[in-house]
Amino acid sequence: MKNSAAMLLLSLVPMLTQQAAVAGPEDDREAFVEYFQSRFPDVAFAEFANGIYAIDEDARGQWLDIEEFPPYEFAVEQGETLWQEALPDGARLADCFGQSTGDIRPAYPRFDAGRGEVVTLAVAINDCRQTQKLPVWPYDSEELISITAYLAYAARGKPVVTQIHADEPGALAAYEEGKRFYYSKRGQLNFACSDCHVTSVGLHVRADRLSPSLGHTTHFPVYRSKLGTVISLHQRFSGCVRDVRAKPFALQSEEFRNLEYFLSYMSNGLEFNGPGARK
Amino acid sequence: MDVGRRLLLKAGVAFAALAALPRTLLAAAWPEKAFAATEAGAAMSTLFGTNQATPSAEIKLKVPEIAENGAVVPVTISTTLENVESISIVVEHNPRPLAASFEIPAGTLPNVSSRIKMGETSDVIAVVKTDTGIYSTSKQVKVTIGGCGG
Amino acid sequence: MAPVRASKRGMALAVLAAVFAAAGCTTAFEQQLAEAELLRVEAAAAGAEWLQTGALLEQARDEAAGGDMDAARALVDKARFQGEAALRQAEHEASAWQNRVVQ
Amino acid sequence: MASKIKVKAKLSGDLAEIKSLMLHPMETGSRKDPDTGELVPTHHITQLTFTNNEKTVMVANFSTAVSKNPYFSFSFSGAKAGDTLKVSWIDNKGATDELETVLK
Repeated sequence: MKNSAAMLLLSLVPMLTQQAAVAGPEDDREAFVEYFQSRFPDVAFAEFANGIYAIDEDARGQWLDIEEFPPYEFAVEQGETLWQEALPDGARLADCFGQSTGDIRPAYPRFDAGRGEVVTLAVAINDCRQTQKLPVWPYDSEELISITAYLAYAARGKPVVTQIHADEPGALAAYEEGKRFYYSKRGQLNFACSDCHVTSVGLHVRADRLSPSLGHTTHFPVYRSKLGTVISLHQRFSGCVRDVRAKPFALQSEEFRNLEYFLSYMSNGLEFNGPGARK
Repeated sequence: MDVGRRLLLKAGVAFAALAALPRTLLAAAWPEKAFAATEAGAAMSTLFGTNQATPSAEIKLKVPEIAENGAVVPVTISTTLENVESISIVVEHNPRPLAASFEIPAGTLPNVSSRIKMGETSDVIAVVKTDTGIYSTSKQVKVTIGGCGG
Repeated sequence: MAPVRASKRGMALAVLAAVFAAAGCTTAFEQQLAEAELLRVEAAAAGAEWLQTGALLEQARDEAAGGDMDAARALVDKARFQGEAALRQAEHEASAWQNRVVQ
Repeated sequence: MASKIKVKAKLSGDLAEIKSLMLHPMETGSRKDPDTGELVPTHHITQLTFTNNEKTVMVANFSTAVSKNPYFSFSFSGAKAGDTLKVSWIDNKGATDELETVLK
């Protein structure tokens, strides 16, 4: 009897360790969501997809006014044109992706076991360009960003479902790297992402209110009124890193892709609502 | 919540791009002098022949209390005054206070929305010209300088 | 991640060697400059480089080329301080970040 | 590139609610080019005109204080399905853009 119980326990061990590999991120996510919900008890979970406008009433009114006719619609239109465009050999960008248009955005970022790294939507689009023997687009190019705007628009209302598979240790490692990045202080101002967007969330930095990290990835790319253009999530990362006076990493660098992976996982269960409009 | 999703509903109107055709109608000349004025009073005098406007509770001016971004301040003006000929937006502390002026022909509702730039905290004045006179209402909009904007 | 770090450090040393070789390593200033540059590269390898360190070194080179050695040295000192501080920051953060994780 | 004007029109009864958005830099003339350090010359839409079946329903006069990529909305009565709404603008450099749409 004792023996078989021990055997049973032993046989459970691999299962338990395997579960632990995914339980980590899931525990992190639950704690993350709980934290923001307790900080803002009047804000419904789904509202966090709206970023700062979930918690700032006056700014929300102005945002809704912009959303009456948001300038990113030009980018969505341009993105759709590029997406549909037949290339010299008759192929289309869409041919690289198996899913229907609305399912493409939610499939990224994902961990590619074969490559051993996180693949984001922007990277996947450029990979496609390469298989079609076309020059890749720079990651800050209007073309690439407008395509992501179109795919974000097509995915509106779909849930964020970032996956970390238990049988891919690399996925968990990438997630952990993103998490470490998020919580590490950097730069001359000695700030971690979390210092502003967790600990001090909702407070003012000069005239800006700090947005909650829960939902940070759902609405990109965003039209920035200040710039008059649509920018990518990685351009925003770059801006934040620069704001704390650290040298930014390259767009789509491993550091930023891992950070995107971590932040996307934290936003699981929210709805995609990009492209967004921000001041 | 649904605000975002209804934005691009394709059901609205089909529109087609046309090649740039010569313009046909130009109701009135662009009021260059009024736009060049560097003071609110001067801009109004140039535009209306007087800088005296009667305060009116019948004009509704919707602006934010604190502009999220001085480069994009949403402004909506509507009025229950009758026989409106024009609606203008004057930003007192802008280097050129007259921001925009809308001519309202008969049949068009005195209800307009736009987005304007503001250099600093200032009164925004909605000026309505009717067949009986010049009326206005104003509200202060605070403009602060931001840094991040996440 | 450790192997990556190590190879980056190796690269940093190679860069330093190149800097010394290029500079001929003759003056004290050039050595200070090279050391500050190594610190910057090390901080970069740790993913912790500050925003302006590179620009400070660039300016220092310009001032030195223009003959203002006092200004050049002051800039190198600043860059050196930034490089050291960034490395201390990275070292501290190697474990400190875990205390900030939302529980 | 598609037209640089976008229009959404909503018809309820004989009332048409028009929303428009156009791509235009709306340069104030006081902004410096970050690369060259030189002032970017004034460049802005001066007049935006809407006609419905050739009848002018709105003339909007803009200064440089209208935001980049201008937005403008208004409503007019006397509209019906099948009407042709035309939007056009001219800027201080004499450039123009135009868009025609049929109300429905």
